[in-house]
Formats: sequence, structure tokens, C-alpha cells
Amino acid sequence: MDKTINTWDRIKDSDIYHSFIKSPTAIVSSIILFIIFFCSFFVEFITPYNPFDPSSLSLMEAFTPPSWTEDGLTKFILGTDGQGRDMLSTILYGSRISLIVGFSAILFSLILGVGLGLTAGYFGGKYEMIVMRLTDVQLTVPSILMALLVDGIARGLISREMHDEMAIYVLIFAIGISEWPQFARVSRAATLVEKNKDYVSASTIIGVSNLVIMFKHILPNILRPVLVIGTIGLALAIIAESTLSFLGVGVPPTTPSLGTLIRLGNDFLFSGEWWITFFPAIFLVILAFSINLLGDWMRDTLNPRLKK
Amino acid sequence: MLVVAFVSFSLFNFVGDPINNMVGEETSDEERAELRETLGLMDPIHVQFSRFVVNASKGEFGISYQLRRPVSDLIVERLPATIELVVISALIALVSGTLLGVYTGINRKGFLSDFILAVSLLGVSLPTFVIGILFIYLFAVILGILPSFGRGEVVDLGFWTTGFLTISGLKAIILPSVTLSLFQMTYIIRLVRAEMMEILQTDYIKFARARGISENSIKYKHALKNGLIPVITIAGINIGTLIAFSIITETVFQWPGMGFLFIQAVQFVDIPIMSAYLVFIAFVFVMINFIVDILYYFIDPRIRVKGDVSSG
Amino acid sequence: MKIKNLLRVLLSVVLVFGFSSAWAKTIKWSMQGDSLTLDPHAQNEGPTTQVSRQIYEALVERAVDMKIQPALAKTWKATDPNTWIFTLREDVKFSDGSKMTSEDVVFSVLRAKQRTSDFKEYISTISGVEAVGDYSVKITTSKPNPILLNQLSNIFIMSKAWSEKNFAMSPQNWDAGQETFSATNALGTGPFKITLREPNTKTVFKRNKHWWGEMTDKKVTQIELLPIKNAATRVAALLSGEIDVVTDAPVQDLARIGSSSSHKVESTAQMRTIFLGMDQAADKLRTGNTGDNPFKKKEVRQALYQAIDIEAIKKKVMRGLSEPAGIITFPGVNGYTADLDKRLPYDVDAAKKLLADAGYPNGFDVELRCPNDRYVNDEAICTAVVGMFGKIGVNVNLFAQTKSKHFKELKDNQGDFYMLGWGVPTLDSHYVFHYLYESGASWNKVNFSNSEVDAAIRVMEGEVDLDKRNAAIAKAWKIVKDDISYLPLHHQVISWASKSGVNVPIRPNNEPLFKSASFN
Amino acid sequence: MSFLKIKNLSVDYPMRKETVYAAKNVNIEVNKGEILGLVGESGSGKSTVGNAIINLIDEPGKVSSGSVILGDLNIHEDRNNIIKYRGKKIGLIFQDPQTSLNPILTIGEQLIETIQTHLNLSKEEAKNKSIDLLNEVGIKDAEIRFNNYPHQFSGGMRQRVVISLALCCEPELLIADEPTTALDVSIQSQILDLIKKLTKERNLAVILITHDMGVIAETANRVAVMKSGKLVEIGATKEILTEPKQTYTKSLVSSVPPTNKKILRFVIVDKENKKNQENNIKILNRWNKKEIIKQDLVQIKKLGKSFDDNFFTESSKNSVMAVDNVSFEIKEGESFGLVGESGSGKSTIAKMIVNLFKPSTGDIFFDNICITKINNKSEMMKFRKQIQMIFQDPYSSLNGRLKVRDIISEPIKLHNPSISNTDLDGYIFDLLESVELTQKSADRYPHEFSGGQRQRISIARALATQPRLLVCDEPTSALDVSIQAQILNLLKDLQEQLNLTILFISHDLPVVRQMCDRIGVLKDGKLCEVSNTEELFLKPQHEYTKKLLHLMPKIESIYN
Repeated sequence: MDKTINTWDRIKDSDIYHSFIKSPTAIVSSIILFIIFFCSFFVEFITPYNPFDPSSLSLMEAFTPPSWTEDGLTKFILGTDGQGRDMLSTILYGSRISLIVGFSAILFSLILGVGLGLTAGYFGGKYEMIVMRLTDVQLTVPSILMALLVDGIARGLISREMHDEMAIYVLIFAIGISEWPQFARVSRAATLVEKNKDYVSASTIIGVSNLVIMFKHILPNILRPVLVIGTIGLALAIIAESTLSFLGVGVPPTTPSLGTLIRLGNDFLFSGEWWITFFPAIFLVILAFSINLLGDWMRDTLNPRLKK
Repeated sequence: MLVVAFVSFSLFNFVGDPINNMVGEETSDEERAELRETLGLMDPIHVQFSRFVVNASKGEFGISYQLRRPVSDLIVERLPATIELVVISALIALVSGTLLGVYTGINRKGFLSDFILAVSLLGVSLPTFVIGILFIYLFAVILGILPSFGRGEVVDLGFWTTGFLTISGLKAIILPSVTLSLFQMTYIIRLVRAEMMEILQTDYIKFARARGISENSIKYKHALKNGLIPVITIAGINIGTLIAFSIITETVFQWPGMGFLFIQAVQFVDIPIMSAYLVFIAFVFVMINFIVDILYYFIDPRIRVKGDVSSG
Repeated sequence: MKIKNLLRVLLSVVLVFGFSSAWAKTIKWSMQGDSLTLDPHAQNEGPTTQVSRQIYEALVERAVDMKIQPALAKTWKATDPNTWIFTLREDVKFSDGSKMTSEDVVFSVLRAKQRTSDFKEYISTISGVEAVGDYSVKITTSKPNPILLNQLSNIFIMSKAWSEKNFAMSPQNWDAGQETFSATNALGTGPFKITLREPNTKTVFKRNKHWWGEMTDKKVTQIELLPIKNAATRVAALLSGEIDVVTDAPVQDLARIGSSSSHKVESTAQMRTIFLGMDQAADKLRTGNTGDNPFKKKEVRQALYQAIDIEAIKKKVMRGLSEPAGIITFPGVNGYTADLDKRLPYDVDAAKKLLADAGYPNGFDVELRCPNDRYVNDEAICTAVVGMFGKIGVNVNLFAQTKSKHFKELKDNQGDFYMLGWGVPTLDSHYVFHYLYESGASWNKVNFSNSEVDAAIRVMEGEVDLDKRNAAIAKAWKIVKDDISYLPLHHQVISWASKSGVNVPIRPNNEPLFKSASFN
Repeated sequence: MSFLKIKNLSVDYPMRKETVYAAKNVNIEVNKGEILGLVGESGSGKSTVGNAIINLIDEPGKVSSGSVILGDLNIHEDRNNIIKYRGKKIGLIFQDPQTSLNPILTIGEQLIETIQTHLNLSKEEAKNKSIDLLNEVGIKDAEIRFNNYPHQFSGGMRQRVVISLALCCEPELLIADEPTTALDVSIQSQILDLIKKLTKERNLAVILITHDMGVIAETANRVAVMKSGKLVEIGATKEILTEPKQTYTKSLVSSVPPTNKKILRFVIVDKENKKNQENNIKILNRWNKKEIIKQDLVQIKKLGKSFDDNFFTESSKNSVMAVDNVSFEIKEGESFGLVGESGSGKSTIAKMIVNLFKPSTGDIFFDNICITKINNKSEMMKFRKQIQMIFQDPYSSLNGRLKVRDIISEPIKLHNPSISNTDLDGYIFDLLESVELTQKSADRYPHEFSGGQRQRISIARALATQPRLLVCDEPTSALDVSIQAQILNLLKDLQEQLNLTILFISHDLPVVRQMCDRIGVLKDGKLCEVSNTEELFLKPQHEYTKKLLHLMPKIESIYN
């Protein structure tokens, strides 16, 4: 034990790292995700077009097919939509919206769910009962329905002008509020396991306060399953967002997400302008599929029950 | 249930002014007051609430702002369509999901298992509406073998309209129900698979092996039976989720069910329909939970037969 | 009990299998929306009238070519400018076999004038209706009405006895959400009767064997209306053969449908002009950023006008299926001239200059309200013009919503800048001026007010001398066109798509007449 | 001629970094009518050998070489067909009866299925045979119990059912893998007696896999000792236990706490650690050593604790008195032992003393202060500082997400917030050295340590607050005997040097005898008797104590 052990060595030595290196799907999906994340968040620097600046659009360039087809223009690699917007830029902008909504929603539900689950598992008693009851009720109400309801209520409560501005927050809230029970359940179950472990008792005996025990000791130990759920939840949230937008109750068309793009493009499915709906759809599927692949790999790797 | 009733009641009352939603701009203040009076909106809240509960239990939710018809009529009219769609989808999802899940759980390696798993993962990644569009394009437009919308011919049995009794009705339900079930099916595959894999590693399976019980009996009798218990819970949640996702499927396939009604209600802020739908959904969930509990009682001896540990 | 049920089910199966396809020639008709109510006087709205038209008839009707022709009334004459005598056909029976008499006509017209009727404004000039014998009706008007016949073609005749029996003496109170027998059932004298009604899902029309007229093709025995909200699904249904005729085929899919050997597309100019309105009365725009109302300045309105590349919209959004418009009326309407219909040229530079001259060199913010399910590609047109306005620096925020909310909120004076379409069912310019330009008129949401135009409108209403009247119309058109109080876009072209073997003649008012339909 | 011959058996587990040889060239023979004890510490490969005989090795392990000859059959000739010998020729019993039975099949169904798999019997005949078997393994009302589900049986009864299942097709070889480890002493002896009886009556060849030398001494005819997959020594039990030839066996035997006498220290054969005396002087510099006053440090008065539902629902019924009217005192400086079987309430008492639970009735006095009534936070901290606890499971008692440094510094910083960083480091190093760990350990995570080392970290953490009372809740029961001996030695040393008072809780009577000055015996939450250690072992008063002492497996029984 002479050599100093730094964090990087530790990572390289860990099972997770090795499992990652050995899993082509995990590598490929993370690369794809990295590219998508990168391009979506730095889209301003990547594409020369801003599809949301109406003055830069030319309606006469609308419905240009992808560049490799007969009528395609090289400046529009994936063609343009009905307003002359470059599909590639629009998709990247759209995926940014989708990702922001997805991430924020998952973060929201993660914080809410883990907060409730952790405290419920730790304190137990009536509080736990109420939280878990709430979780059960919430869990039986499917996410889409919940999101629709929240959106519906928001439409009733918030004035229309406000609604367009608030739409993205409403959406984040709507999706987030429907995903938290997952986190609450998992973190509560994990907390119950951790709570009965002796290190928690040891900390109590030492005199560490409940808050510190919960957040310093228990929280890091329950993060693994939460992370797995979070990853898979991210895919679900992105799909939920696009579904809501597809149904026309999501983000307003002025800041289209992938779902909105698919909905708008759907009108052109039979008219031969297939690229308007096909590319956003395929992009969405690739995005969700990659996240799911990664989540699946994480589940298999981080779940010690399945590897013995 | 009462909680849900209260939520939907508050929806009805506080989200927007029902009077404003019901009358036009020309209506005078006197007329409004009169309407308010006749609708009982002047009564104290608790009186209104109890009236709402009483009415709801009788199936009366007022009149749709958008369609100007009693919500109860609309619900009754559209209920069969949704129920038939959900039941068929649930059957498809449960049966094939369980079968494939068991298969992949038992045969952990092998091309077919990997393939099923990859497809199932893709299934989770494919939004329902994309699948729906794809199916319509493929089966209805290109191949032209299945209808793309609606229920086909329905037979009115008086209390129920069914599409099961006509060829066109049966054909019409194929695409929507498969679309609806795919997402759930992939979930069930993965859950059943995980469950099977876990059970196959338990001590009692190992002990059964040690006793020389044949592999088939171990897999299909010992492991499967245990593996199916959680499927019941899944099935319960599954139906709930299917009802919710039927909103999307119904929109894509123009299926004249309640989900289609609901999504329009959301777009129009048609509160009576929304609150009625909410109460209906809550009712369904309570029923499902109840049925699941009963099923558990019959299937899991650990619940049915009280332990008698003391003697020993 | 059980066996009885089983028998019932089996019988149904046999019936359905037996009858569904074999000899009944059914036309399956689809459009985006459905009739709101079967009560013919409760709602004056497109699809509702389209459905009622198949089951109910009026005293006079428009033929396939839109000419007024006799229907329930054989002949009519005006005994003085305010009195009309209609002589009814004597062979008319309702679909239950009962005879139609002047009693029913009087009842129906009076019913359409009741408080809950949506037609009470429409026929407000009718001051009296009385029966003159069993088959003759006298209608009196409060002032000379040159377009009475036009108006009467939309007043459907109901059975008095049936209405009395079913407590449907008054039109359904749509706004109060009233439920009446007449809203879900219908008894008319028309070529079809309704045998199944599932709102928003399916409506089945069967031949009315008591109908007095002649079908163009006797093989047409049944119509099914299957509304499909989603345009892509509607086209898919048509292409896959589940639907025979679509009366609102999406323009972008016409090429695809036309290329199918088993389908055909027909287009015709519709009696409707699409335009944008700008509120010029408000002192401050509700959705603006300048603290004033730029629309008050004609330069601003003209700048917006000239910023619109209408040809691009025609080519890309409407796929060639629109006629750019200079005024809000179309060929065939009394008062229309090709000269009036010329547009100001598309000129971005000129527009920018006008805007700068008006004091808005950096443009301004405003919200454009649009319906998204009313006109052909309404939302897409709005999106396109938003981009065009952006090029001259006017930052327009688009707000698209469903038609019922759009119109309601417009009526509530909530819009600064909005899209509207106007049809002229009377085929006379007066209809346009009366609703869109007269001071304080119900659809004059730009708050245009001009005493000369108002005076011209009085002339149009009361002047019997056609030359004088036409001169007034021409003068009014000139004034309003020069003022640019509205931004006309185009005359809408409608397209119907159908299977090759099914002929439903296309009509400019978008109403199919299935009695004139035929099979090849 | 031996009945079972294991020749050159090797089992490999190819892992990521290297291939682990769970068993390497193992040669064992077993005769009929004989019980062969297979002992070894965890990871020695003893269970692997048991499972390898019927080729029931978990993935990715595999039997890489060797043969298993049963009578004159080489059952490893065709490993795929070994399934027909499972159950029929060879019966296997697992450690945990809770999980060995399929929960949703009645035991009858499981018996009949097993019988019909191997014997050509009708359902009726199989049922009769099953009922006979159940009677034979000592299950009363076998005909009724036949239709019961596993959860309706208690642990001991379940293990009997498991045995009946293992024996239902009349195998000639029985492999029992730690069959009594999960059971209490009293049940353990019953099950062992049953196995002995069946061995005799059925002339079975039995391989008894266990880590418990006492069990071996009392049951096995011959013993095979394993270490790291290799067979160390094999021979008659008495020979191995009294005159071990190999060093490893010697150290193993010497680590076993004797039941018949109290020794000062365990003899650690391979490394007697001499350094620790000096190391502990360092920590002594920091230690505010308190002179031992002759007084009761802890007084327990009429202590009672009941759990109502929704807390401990899984393990006990509603409102069970876990601790019932218990009173005793712990004198300052002594080691007080609490013994009892599982569920006797000994851990509950410990947790009440360290104030993890509040008692339902009664009071606990520490240094003459009633600690059950403290509400004030700072008072509570003062008290917390003085009582620390060491837990049973070295894996769960350390937070795997924290470095050892952070684990140990937490109590120090909490009770001395003003400590400087260098001082803190010094303190941590001193503590680590006092438990015989290197300074480098501070920057590592718990999972990089073995169970024994973890237990040392636990002790270091407990010492960080300089407690007067150390509550040790089964501190060694999860450890192998040799490690146990080291930890017990360490505890003894620390107690001596630091003037600690120790409450030592264990189910293991020999261990308690070695560690404690006075002992209290608990049964079902009630205190049976309290007396000095030697008195208790030589002249037990209470019937239950007598029974416990009688039943406890004694390594010395080999001499009788």
C-alpha cells in the first residue's frame, strides 16, 4: 500500500468503470447523448440559422427537401419546414427545449421525491404513512393524465398571456409532479434499509443531528437507485413532454420542442414532405433510446442483486 | 375518493367563473345573477360541495361548456369505446408482456432474448403517438389492410355499444389497441424479466435444483408462479396507465372514447368534463386497487393464510 | 333472459354482416368538425348547416350552381316592396309521412325569430308571417329587403306537430347548454333522415322515402358523416378507402391525393375572403409596447400591407390554391370589380420607409390572433405573415386558438390584430359593409367609422333604383379600399377530395348536396 | 472402501481481475454412517465443495477438474446428467430455512413433487410417504401440517421440513451446509440431534459444513479443514482438535474460546502483536483517564419496552414486550455480559442504554443521572459522549460513502468543534494506531478493508469521544474465529488501558465467558439471573441457564 490512491485511480479501479468500458452500448449511447447535449446547448454557435428570428426566414424557401435529394439545397442539410426554417437548427433548438423541460422536470421531481421519501423513511410514523399514501395515490394516476390535469388547471387559473410565458414552467411542474412518487418510493425504501444500518445508529449515538444524518450519511447511500430512476425518468419526461406538446397542451409553437415539431410536421406526412415530421421524430427516438440504454446499463450495473 | 371529488369540485368552482364560461358577452348582469341563483352558486361552499357529491354519485356533472350537452350523457356515450380499447390493450400487454418477459428472464442469453430486450427498450423510447402515426401510415395508407380511425361498425346493445360483433369493428380495434399496449408491454417484459431473474437466484430455487426437480418444473412451476405475483400489481397500475395513455391513442386514431373527449376538454378548459373525467378515473383506480387486493388474497398464500409461527 | 340477450346479439351480428356492404350504396363523408346541434335554428354555423341541409329544406334553395331556385315554395311574388306571397308545393311530406302545410312554415319562421334562435338577427327584417290557406304563406318585412330570398334559403322548415309533441317549440338555447329533443333528433322534409346520431363520431343519413324530389343517382341510399379532427388521419382514412369524400381536404395533401389513381380532387373559389383586421379605435394597443396605437396611422397599415408577400403565401402555404385579394369580396358578388381586387405591390423597402415616416423606424410589438381550425391553413398563414412583418421590424406574437374561442374573444373586443374570413351568402356587397364597415357594426372590430360609407350603406338598404344603388356601392368600396382599414389576403379556394367513383359536386359555399351525388 | 470419493476437485470463478480458485485439488472421502465435518472460515471454499459435488455452482463459477465418485458411480462423468442424482442419491440442506422453501407452494406439494420426480409412486403413495417423513423429522400433526405453507412454520420447524425434503427420496449422501447457523442454540441442538439420529438410522454419509468448532466437536466423526480453497488437514475429529498438525489448524483451534475455563488472552499463533502496548500510550496522552471509583456506573431499573405495530411489524406481533421489567447494575470498570437467544431483548436493552430508543417503562441511570428523562440537547450531548457502541455487522456500521478519516473525525469535531486540523489529524492517527491500523488507512474507504479491520475502525470511532461505557452488541459474531480472537484481545487490552466499562452482548456463551466479569441471562425480555461469570457457568441457578449451558456446543466435548 505504498502508492497513493487518488480519485482517478479509484474510478479506474471501480466495477462501474470496467463495466462501462466493456459495454459498447453504454459507450455508444453516452457518446450520442454527449453529442446531442452539446449541440443542443451550443446550437447558437453551431448552426448559422436562428429559426425563431422571423425576419431571417424566407417563405419561398419553405418545404426544401433534405440536401441529398433532387431538389435539396446544400445549405439546408435536413431541408426546411413549412415556414422555411432549417430543419436541423429547428430540431436542435427543439431538443434544447425538450432537454431543458426534461431535466428540470426530473430535477424537480427528484428533489421533491427524494426529500419526501428520505424524510418519510427516516422519521416514519404518521408522517410516513401520509406521504406513502400520497405516493400510492399519485402513482396510480398516470403521468400523462396528471400532466394534462395540471395543464388544464393552469390554463384555467393563469391568464392567457401569462400562460404562454408560463407554459414551460407549467409543463415542468406538470411532468415533475407526476414523476416524484417514483423517487419517493425508491428513496424511502432505500432509506429504510439504510436507516436500520448500524452506521446510522452509530452517528446517532455520537450525537449527530437528524438533519446531518439524513443528508450527509443516508442521502449519498441512496443516490444510486435514485440515479437509475432519474435516468430512466429523464427519458420518460422527455417523451411526456413531447407527447403533451404533440397533443397541443405543451410548449407554445413559438418555442417548439421536438413534440411540437412532430405535431406540426404531421400535417405534411402525406403530402410528400416527410422530412418535416420524420427527422424530429427520429431524433426524439434516438434521444430517448440512448438515455434508456444508458439507464438500462446503469440499472444492471448498479443493482447488486442481479449480479452475484 | 372524496378527496378527488373535492379536487374536481374545486376545479369546477374556482377555475374560471362558470357563469362566464356559460353565457355570452351580451348577457346582462341581472340574467347572470339569475343564472347564478338557479345554479345554486350563491349557496355556502359546503352546501355546494355536498350537492356536488350527491350529483356526482348520481352521475351528474353538469353541462359541457363546449358541447353543450350533459356530461353524464357524453361519458356514457364514450365509455364503451374506451373500456373496449383499454381491455383489449391490457390483454395484449399483459399476455404478451408476461410471456416475453418470462422467456427473456429464463433465457438470459441468446439472440432472441437480446433481440426482444432491444426491441422492448426501443418500445419504451418510442412515444405512443409516433407509433400510432407509423402504424397508420404503414397499415392503413401503404398496405391498406386495416382502418386508420374510428371504431368501425358498432352494435348497440342498449346499455353498451360494442365493436366486437362486427368484422369492421374488430379490424378497427387492432391498430389502436396494439399501439396502446406496446408501451405497457415493454414495461411488463422488463419487469417480469427482472422478477424472474431475481427469483431464479433465490435459495428455494437452488434448493429445488438440489432436490433434482426438473428444470422445466423449476422454471414454469416454481419460478413462474412466484414471478406472476407482482404482475398483478403491475396489471392494476397498467390498466390505469392504459386509460391515461388512451388519451393519446384516441387522439391519433380518432377513437371516439373518453380520452379524446378529455383532451378536447383540456384544450377548451371545459371544466365539467374535466372534473367528471377525474372522478371517473378516481373511481376506476379505487376499483382496480380493490380488485388487485382481492386477487392478491387468492393468489398469495402468505396473505390468505395467517402465519402460525408460535408453535415450534 | 340470458338467451334473449344472446339472440339479440346474434341477430345484430347477422344484420350487420348482412346489410353492411352488400347492396346499400353508402357515401362516407368526413370533415374536421361535426354539426353542433340538429336543431336547425339553434346555431348558424358551417358544419351545422351542412348537416341540416341534408335533412331539412327551406322555402327556396341554392342549386348546385348557387342560383336561387324553388324548393318547398313553388312560386313567389312580391305584392308590394314589403309583402311577399309564397305558394307551397302540395306534395311535400315529412320523413314520418305527415304532410307539410303552411302552418308548418309559419311555425318555423316564427320559431327562427324567437329569442333563443341564432337566426333572429339574420331575419330581423321579417315582421310578419301568416298562412293564407293551406299552401300559401304571406311574409311581410319592416322595410324593403332585396335579399329576402337569400335569407329564406337558410331558414329550415320543421313540423309543427312533431315540435309540439316533443316540446321543441323553441329553438334549443345553445348558450345555456339546454338539452332538447330537437337537438339530437330531426324530422325534416329533405332527401335524407337521420337514423343514427353519435355526436363527433358518426351520423347516419338514410334516404327519406317520402321525399318529393328526384335523386340524381338512385343508388345513393345512405350517407355517413364521420368527422375526423386530425387532418393527417382524415387524409389517411381517405387514402385507405375508409372515407369516400372529404369536404375540407388539407391543401398540402391534394397533390398526394390527386396522384392516387383511385382518388380525385376538385377545387373551386369559395365565397370567402381572408383578411387581417387592426383595431384603430383603441388609444393604446393591449399587446403593444409603444404606449400608443400605431394602427391609427394609415402609413403603418399600408406598411404592413406591402410587407405581405401574398404570392409566397399562395405558393408555399396554399399550394397555389388561393386568389390574392385586394378587397373583402369576390367575383360574383354585386359590386365586385377586378380593378378593385388589385393589390398594392409587395415592397419591403417601401414598407420600411412608410413605417419610418409614421414614426416607427424600429417597428413595434403586437399580438396577432388567429383561429387554428376555421379557414384553410389559417394558422400557417398567420405564421407566414408574422415572419414577413418581422422583416420590416414589426415584432408580432402569434396567438392561435380554436375557432369558438377566437370568435368569442373577438366579439368581446379582445383583439388588437386578428384574422377573419368573410363570406357573402347574399352575393351582395351590402352584406360586407353592413357587418364589417358600418359604424358600430357587430363584426366591425377595426372600429372603422366613416359617415360617407354609412350613408352609402343606407342607400344600399333602401334604394330600389339599381344604378343608384350600385354607384353607392362603388363609392363605398373606393373609400374603404383607400383607407386600408383591413389587410385583405386572399379569396379562399376550397378543395374536396373523393374516391374516383363518387361524385359529390363541389359548391363554393362548401355545402355538399348529397341528393345531387352520384356513383360512376 | 469409502462411499464418497472426491478427487482433485477444483472450482474456478473467472473474475474481472483474476480467476478465483474457490476450490483447488480437494480430495475428500466420506464413509457411510459417518459425519464428516467440513470447517473453515468464510471464503475457505467449504460451501463451494459442498455445492460442487452436485455441480450446483453459481455463474460464472464452474467445476474445472476432478471427479466425484459415489459408491461405484462417477457422477461427474456426465455433469449435465447430474440432475438425476440430485435429491435421489444426494440430499442437500441449506443454511437459511426461511428462504429455502417456495413460499407459494404447500410443503405437501413440494414434497410430492420431489418424490414423484425420482420415485415411481402414485400421488397417494407419495403423500403417505411424505407424512411418514414429516413424522420422522419430528413434525407433529403431520397430516394437517402437510397442507400448510412454509410461512406457517417456525424457523426450526422449517429446517425440519427442509431436511425431510432432502431425505424424501432416500439419498445416501447428505450435504448439510451450515444447517444450524441461522438458528438459536436450543433449536440448533435439536436439528443436530436429528441429523445424527438420521445418519445412524439410515446409514447415511453426511458432510456437515460449518464454521462452528463446537458443532464439529459434538457431531462430526472426522473433520476436514479448509483454507483458501485448499484442504489443509483431514482426520478424526479428536485428533484434529487436540493435536493439530498444521499451523493454520493450530491457530484456528486456539482461537476458539474455550467453554470450560476463562483464559486471559487468546493465543494468536502466527502473529502475536507486541507493538500495541506502545501505541496505546499515545492515545493515553490524549485520554482523560478516569480513575475507577467503586460505584454502579449504570443502573437499570424496571426497564420495559414494547413495540406497537408499524415499527417492528416484520419481526414481532403487535405490542410484544421486547423487554419486560429488567433491572441490573453495571459497576464501573467491569465487563458485564448479557446473553440470550435471538428475540430475548438483549439488543433492545443495549439500544435503550445508548438512547436509540426510549424505554416504555422504567429508568436508566448513568453515573447517577437518569438519562431516560433528558430533554435538553446539550445535556444529551454530554451523555452521548460518555457512552459509545460497537455493532455486530462491520459492513453496515460504517458509512461506505465516507473515508475512514471522515468517519472518525465526525465524533471528534462534534464534541470538540474548536479542534485544529493538525491536532485532528494527530488524534485520528493515534486512534487508528490504538486499534492497530496504519495511518494510511485514514484516506481509504471502508470497502477496502476486511471485516476485522472494519470492526477496528468501528472501535476507533467509538473511542473518539473518550467514552466511559462501551456497549458491544455482538461485536464478533459476524467474524471468523481467528479474527474474533484478535478483536476480543483488542477489547480486553483497551479496557485495561483506558479503564473502560464494557457492556458485552452476545448469544455466544463461550465468548461471554472469556470477556465478562458478570453475566445476565435474558429470555423473552425477562432477566433470568445475574451472577459472576464463573459462578454462572459452574453453578447455574435458573433452569433456562442450565439448559443453555447444556445445549451449547462445546469444543471440549471431544475429550469426553
